[in-house]
Amino acid sequence: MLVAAYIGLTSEPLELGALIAHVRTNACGAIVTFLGVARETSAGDERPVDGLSYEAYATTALPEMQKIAEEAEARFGPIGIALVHRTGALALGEASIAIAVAAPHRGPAFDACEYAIDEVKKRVDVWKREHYTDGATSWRANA
Amino acid sequence: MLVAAYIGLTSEPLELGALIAHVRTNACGAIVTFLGVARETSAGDERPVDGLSYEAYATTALPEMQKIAEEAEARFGPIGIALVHRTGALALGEASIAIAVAAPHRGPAFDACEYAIDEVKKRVDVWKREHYTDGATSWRANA
Amino acid sequence: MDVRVIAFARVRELVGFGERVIDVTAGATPASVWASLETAAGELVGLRASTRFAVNGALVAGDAALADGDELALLPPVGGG
Amino acid sequence: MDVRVIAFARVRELVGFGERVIDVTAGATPASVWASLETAAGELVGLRASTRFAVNGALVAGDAALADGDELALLPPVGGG
Repeated sequence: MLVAAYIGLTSEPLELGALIAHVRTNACGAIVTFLGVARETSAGDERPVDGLSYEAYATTALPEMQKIAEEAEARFGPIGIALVHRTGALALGEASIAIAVAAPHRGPAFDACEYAIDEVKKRVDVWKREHYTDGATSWRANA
Repeated sequence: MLVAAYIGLTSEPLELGALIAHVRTNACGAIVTFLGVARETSAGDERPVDGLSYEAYATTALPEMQKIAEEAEARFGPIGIALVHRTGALALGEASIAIAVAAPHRGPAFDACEYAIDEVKKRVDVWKREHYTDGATSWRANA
Repeated sequence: MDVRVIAFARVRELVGFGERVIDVTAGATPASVWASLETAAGELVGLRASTRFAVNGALVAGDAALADGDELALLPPVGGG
Repeated sequence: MDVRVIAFARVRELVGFGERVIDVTAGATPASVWASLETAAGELVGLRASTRFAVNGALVAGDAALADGDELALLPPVGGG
């Protein structure tokens, strides 16, 4: 079912429909998607956020995303998987990452999607800066 | 975060974007969606499927879907949740059910979405008939 | 008294209707309505154990009392999702 | 010899560039390049332990040998997803 993983970095708004179109086949019975969304507050910090910006090192980020997709396929496959991270400035409510996983049954689709986002947050060279309503900014690493 | 669950039965194609719009808020950092999709074969049956049809008893199905949404909120909340089941005839690849869950963090969003589909499959008064390429049909209950 | 009987899926096909108002005697129950349907559609017998009854949207036992104007739904094992 | 240094996030802000070609002596390593950057931007000191080095896209130790034309990336702890 995994023809080719669809991996990307883009400064354009993420379109879940495009990712789903990439993974959907007549053999799949379940499609699970994940959107990471810019929140108005960050964990452990009460300053109101009014935007985020992301930067990525494509040279390492794209191969690592591909590797995560292949690991998900090896663990939970057959699956189709698409994984795209946004870069640049995001308003509140915009998606920073979109993942779509198609599988014959729902268990592996959920598991592979959750695996992918967990690993992206640990391993992919992308950095987030929060912009607060008072004009301050802060680079926020994942815990 | 749960203002009101968005629950429905519809004979129209399901639009994930509409469900996401219902659950998205500036307090949510994660949106997980599930689509159940009409497959070309059914588990334990090798006859090729060329379509499905669903019927529902709205009188019991809608309150049960609402109850499942409230249970998901009680267990994993705060969440926003939307849950719509398709009825009538579906072609291969069309979605029979769409669920969207928004939550501050991804763990509860995944858990609530998976809880909702698991419970819908056990408890909601919807019935599926498979249509095979040889013209035969069969009502298929969930295992 | 009149009871509106609603049937779904395989049960609907066997009884030959999705919805029908049936005139039943006082003291009728979901089980007695089912039994009368079985006399017209013998294949229903095998489905009795797996079929749930709902009256006016609430699940009930087979021996629940039916009242005039009730809606009795015959609910096979579900297959949604 | 020339090494292209790429910096991200807080490290980028402290060194004052996102990308710059730096002329280094033979025998230079990621650690020696970092040390020279620290002399110009003292706040980098506290970030050394958490910063990874990649040369031409592959993670390397601080004492790896750099070659002319290499791309050295300074990678802070990630925050994507």
